[in-house]
Amino acid sequence: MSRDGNVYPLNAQESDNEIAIKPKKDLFTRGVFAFGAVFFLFCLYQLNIDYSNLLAGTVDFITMLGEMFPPDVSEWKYVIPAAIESLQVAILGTVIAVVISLVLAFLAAENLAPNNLVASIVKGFATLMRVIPTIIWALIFIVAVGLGPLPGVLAIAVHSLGMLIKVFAQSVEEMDDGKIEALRASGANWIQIIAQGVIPTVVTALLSWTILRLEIDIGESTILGLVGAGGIGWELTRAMRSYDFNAAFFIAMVIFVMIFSVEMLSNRLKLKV
Amino acid sequence: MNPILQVENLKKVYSDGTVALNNINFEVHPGEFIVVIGPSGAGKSTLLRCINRLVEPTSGDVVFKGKKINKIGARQVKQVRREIGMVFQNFNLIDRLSVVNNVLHGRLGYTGTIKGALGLFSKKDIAEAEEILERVGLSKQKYKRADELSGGQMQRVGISRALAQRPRLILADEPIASLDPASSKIIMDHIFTICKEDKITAIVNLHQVDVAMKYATRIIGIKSGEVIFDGQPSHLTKNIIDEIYSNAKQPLVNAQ
Amino acid sequence: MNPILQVENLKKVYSDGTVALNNINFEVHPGEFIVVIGPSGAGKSTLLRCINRLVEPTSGDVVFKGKKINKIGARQVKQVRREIGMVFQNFNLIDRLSVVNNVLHGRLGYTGTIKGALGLFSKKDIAEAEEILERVGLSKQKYKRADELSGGQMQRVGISRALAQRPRLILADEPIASLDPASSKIIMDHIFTICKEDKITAIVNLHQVDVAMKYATRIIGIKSGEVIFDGQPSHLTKNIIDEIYSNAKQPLVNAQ
Amino acid sequence: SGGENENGWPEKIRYGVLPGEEDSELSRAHELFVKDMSEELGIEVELFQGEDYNAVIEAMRSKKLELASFGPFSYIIAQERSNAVPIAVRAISEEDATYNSWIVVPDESDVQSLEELEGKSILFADPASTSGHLFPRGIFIEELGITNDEVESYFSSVSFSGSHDNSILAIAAGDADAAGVCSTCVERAVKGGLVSESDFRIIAESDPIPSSPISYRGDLPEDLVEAIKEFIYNYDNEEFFEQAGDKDSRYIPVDESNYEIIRKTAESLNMSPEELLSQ
Amino acid sequence: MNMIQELKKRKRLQILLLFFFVTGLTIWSAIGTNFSFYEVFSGFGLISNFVFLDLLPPDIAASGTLLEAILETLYMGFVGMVVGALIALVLSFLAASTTTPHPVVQVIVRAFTSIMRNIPGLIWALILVASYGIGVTVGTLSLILGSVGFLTRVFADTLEEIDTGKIEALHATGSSYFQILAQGVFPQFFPGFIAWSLYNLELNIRASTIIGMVGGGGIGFAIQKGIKLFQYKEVSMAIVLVLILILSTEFLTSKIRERII
Ligand SMILES: Nc1ncnc2c1ncn2[C@@H]1O[C@H](COP(=O)(O)OP(=O)(O)OP(=O)(O)O)[C@@H](O)[C@H]1O
Ligand SMILES: Nc1ncnc2c1ncn2[C@@H]1O[C@H](COP(=O)(O)OP(=O)(O)OP(=O)(O)O)[C@@H](O)[C@H]1O
Ligand SMILES: [Mg+2]
Ligand SMILES: [Mg+2]
Repeated sequence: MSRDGNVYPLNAQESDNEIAIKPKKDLFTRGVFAFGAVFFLFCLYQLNIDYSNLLAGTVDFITMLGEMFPPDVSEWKYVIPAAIESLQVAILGTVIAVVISLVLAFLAAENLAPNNLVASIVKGFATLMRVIPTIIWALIFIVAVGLGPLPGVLAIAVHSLGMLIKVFAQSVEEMDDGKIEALRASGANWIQIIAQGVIPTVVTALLSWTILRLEIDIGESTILGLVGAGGIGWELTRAMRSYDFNAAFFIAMVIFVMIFSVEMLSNRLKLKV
Repeated sequence: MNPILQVENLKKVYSDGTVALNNINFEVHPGEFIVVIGPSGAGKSTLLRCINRLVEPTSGDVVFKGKKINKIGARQVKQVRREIGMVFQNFNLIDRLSVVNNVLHGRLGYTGTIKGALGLFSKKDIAEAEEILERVGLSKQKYKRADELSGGQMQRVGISRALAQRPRLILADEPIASLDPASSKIIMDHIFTICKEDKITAIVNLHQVDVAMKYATRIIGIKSGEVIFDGQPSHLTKNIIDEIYSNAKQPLVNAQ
Repeated sequence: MNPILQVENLKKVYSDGTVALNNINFEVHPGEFIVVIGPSGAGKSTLLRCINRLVEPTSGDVVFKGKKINKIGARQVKQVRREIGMVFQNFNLIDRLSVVNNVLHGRLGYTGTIKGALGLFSKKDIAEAEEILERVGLSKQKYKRADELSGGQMQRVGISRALAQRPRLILADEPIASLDPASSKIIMDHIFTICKEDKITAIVNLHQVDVAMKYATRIIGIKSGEVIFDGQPSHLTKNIIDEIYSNAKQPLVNAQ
Repeated sequence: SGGENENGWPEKIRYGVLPGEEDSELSRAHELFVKDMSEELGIEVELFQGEDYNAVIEAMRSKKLELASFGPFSYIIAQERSNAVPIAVRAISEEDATYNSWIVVPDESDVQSLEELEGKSILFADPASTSGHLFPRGIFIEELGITNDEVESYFSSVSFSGSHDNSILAIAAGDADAAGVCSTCVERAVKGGLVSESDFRIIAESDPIPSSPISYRGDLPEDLVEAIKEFIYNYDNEEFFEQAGDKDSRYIPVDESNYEIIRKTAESLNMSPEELLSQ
Repeated sequence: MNMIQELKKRKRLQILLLFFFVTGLTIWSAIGTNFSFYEVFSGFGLISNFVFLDLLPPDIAASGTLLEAILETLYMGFVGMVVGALIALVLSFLAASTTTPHPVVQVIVRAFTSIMRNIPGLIWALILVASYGIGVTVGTLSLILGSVGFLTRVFADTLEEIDTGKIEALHATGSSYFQILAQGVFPQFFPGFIAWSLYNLELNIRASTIIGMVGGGGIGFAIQKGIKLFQYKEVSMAIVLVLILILSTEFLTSKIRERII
């Protein structure tokens, strides 16, 4: 406890004469990268891609995009309501998924789950939801409620649930445990800790995941048209099947605008929150 | 006067085999201001956490107001916890909520689940929280978001949250380790004065021996999970300090 | 002796209209150890940043080694910058790189673009970086990742990086504000001793008046963007300090 | 929704439309059809259009659909799985109520006959396509005298392109040696400018394939079925038929027996509904 | 004091408005899609019939032929990820506000990748088939397009979150633009680069279950063939295989992430 004002002697602390061991170059990282490169080449070999076709195809691809120009808007009377229906399917599906995953995600997060078993079970459930393709979900729900937009909503909700539980739980797990502990120390119970401590802390993350998911769901709902769920997907197929590429381009643009405006909205919200 | 807290043969072995505490015994009487010192890894944090059961003791007893709290159920643990305020090194405030809301978190243990979850605190609680904020000089900041404050102000909110619990005991785990000297002084003064005025017992972990000497009514020195000094500051000789911190980097005093 | 740095009528208005600096004039002579003090928002950081053009001055001149550096092109700015080392409050190390690699960043200004980008530094540079690390007592840590160090150690790396530039001038913006008292002392001692030994001129922003008094050969007091004191530490009276910090919470000295 | 009204009829008729592969395009005309039907029968008719026949078959099976238009092969599956009964096909005349499968090769190919395809690559549309898989495969079995299991080894590769369009595009680009496609689809692709007639040659043609039938669910009340039939057989809204492809076409009655050939072909390929659904 | 409360009130009003807006949207969508709890819950019996009688149990005998398909899916997904990540790496530096050479470049790249991302994979696949013919090329290309779209965005976001203080520190040493990118930006960006790329692999594997039929091959083709021919038990076997593949990539990638980051 030297309280005097003397300048602290340099070099005194820590620089024992021990020599720093130069760590082996990070073998793990290198190994992973080397393996990745080899595996990549192996995959290419297995896929047996016809490279000669690649250039000609790209030319075709660009000409085709060119031919789609200008968009043919004459079918807007059908396209716009169909787009709105797809949008509604996506919104409702996402909302349902968000509500349910807001409960389940807290059971899946390791720092909040009653125990690790519960967390693993909920996470496993979420993975299963994600792995089953939306088309299969749609089929399952068509059996239950018939054709129309409703099975589309349910299929999207269930599929989104799989992703949202996972990412919500991840956001919660990334949270500083000290904050949870502080509320625990004041005698708050599980629900209070979540509502007053966890949600305010992760709300931005939850919001941006939700919006990202909404973007994905708009894309998914356009595909679901094909299974009789209506919406803009059917319009797109119709245009493609009649080789009406200009109309198809218009429809693709409508889809793009829908998703892009959600993305813009999310950028605005991120600034606000 | 009965002791408010008794720690008897307390032992904590973490799941990885680390013996963090070994055979700790002491009694705390109402009104004491105890500072726990010891090198990094000595077990100071573990000791505080065992007292409010954020960490489950391996063996031994913790007796709070005459009740063995290491044998009680989850429900009762919450009741005990709300009588013990805790102050953290990293403040652990909820950033996006207002200052007064953070203080009101101290009332969650006394509020119904739903009301608490929705943040519907009673008028009385709110008035009290504002009073506490006034006491620590933060009236002007009460509607600010917690993350808009400086470190020293955040810690004052942390103290206010603990006070909102109307605690009998305050545990503070290195409350000034993240603060600059100026704020450190303000914080220590606040903790000390409030505990004295409100007759709250305090156990404070500190790294700085000089600060400990200034405030403590009693100092407990821990090393490698064992108490190796327990007495008045005046009895803490340079030799004992050296022993506590030997084989460990000595906490150096400020650059004055 | 010619001044190494002249600041003439320096003014900085930020794009939102904040006048951060207003009519600043001073000269710095080789070997001086200047500490700039002033309340939060006074313009201390802005002043340092104007000197190495991290911030573009609005008007007035900054003359470094006889050359007006506020009138030169991007290429020459880089050449001036590599002669001016800078130390930051938050250390600003690249976490995932090794300590020695961080120090070598100080040599980037002298290294070709490609070599520098790939981190291919010359043997000589590496040897020198290791020497500097030895000087600040970090030889053992040189291959560690920067984020594995304690705050005090990180700042020593920050100083080493600045030294690797073989600077004529070191600018330090509150180098100890994020550190505990013990580390603070070590850091200030290092900066002071090295500047003295290597005859490097230093301008250091500090909040702590007591620390300023201890090290400075000259103190500049800034308030609301204007110099209101410039002289030897012994001339800095309590009245002047009060004036500098009036209408601002006075930084309280440590709790001793 | 599954409720019934006083005379035992369902509250509404739900009609699922799948575009048959021989249909010219996905048409909006069905909205008109549904409107007229609703007026005629005095009962709400709801339209669902899609491309996935699994969805329609499963919906009919769980009694979420009363009427549906299937492709020929999906009809025989629906008959087995969903108790579907055919009513009518849209055509100008009875002879016109069919289409064909073609085996096509690239124009510049040397191949002139089916025999020359031995050891070459062959492309089908998708596994469940009547004219893009079942019938072309049937042609090989019949004409080349090989068994179903020998088809895979007879050619160097047998693959599926996903659609008739993809198949004909692949032939035009010379990516495959031969493909089985539906006649109407190719004609449509030529008309749409996707490929030109000079890109490919036809080297074989299948027996006529009956067109896609409108079917009802077998457990509907008899009087309702009669009313539906009555409406469909007499339906003559020219606007509808023009939009649907040909203003001279009408709905012509069909029954199960018309699809015997599909059933037989499927059986010879081990793809009979019984076999597929028995797993 | 008053102003603060005023601000607080306005903020509260904003949140309330947002809440009503979202609720309104939801109700509007529920009406538009004929949502009914009754139908959903009354359908559970039918669902369980379908799931337990038709889908389950998975047809283990089919796993042999499916194995080849799932490997092909893995190959396509991996190639899509690697090529996509490399392209996105370049594009993201142009698209992030912190590293872009010029704001105009930033806007163009962002718009360009937004088109790639926001047009569903199935549509890409249709256009690609028309240009490249059928085969794995198309499947791989459409995965690459999707990966570029997704990764450019998340990479750019990661780049924008980088601590600018550290960049400033390198500026202060007199470093040049490329030196700063390589020595200051990249090390900070690296963990995000690895983590997102690995996550993209998982996305690609799942995406290829959809694009299979349009000439893409892989497990997607097997799934769609199974559905069309009502071999539902084979489909569920395929899904089990996808599940296994995804779980093992998840496991592997989390190990890699832990070690590298
Ligand atoms: N969750 C845990 N699991 C395993 N070991 C732990 C855990 N928490 C702490 N320890 C170990 O227990 C010992 C005591 O730790 P503790 O945090 O109580 O020390 P401390 O005195 O508070 O140190 P510091 O001054 O660094 O905060 C240390 O060796 C520590 O590594
Ligand atoms: N980029 C900026 N844009 C607008 N105003 C700024 C900017 N940076 C600083 N300022 C303002 O300029 C004034 C001087 O700021 P500066 O950071 O130089 O003060 P300081 O003395 O370093 O304060 P501190 O002790 O808090 O670091 C302050 O009012 C500050 O709000
Ligand atoms: Mg501790
Ligand atoms: Mg500053």
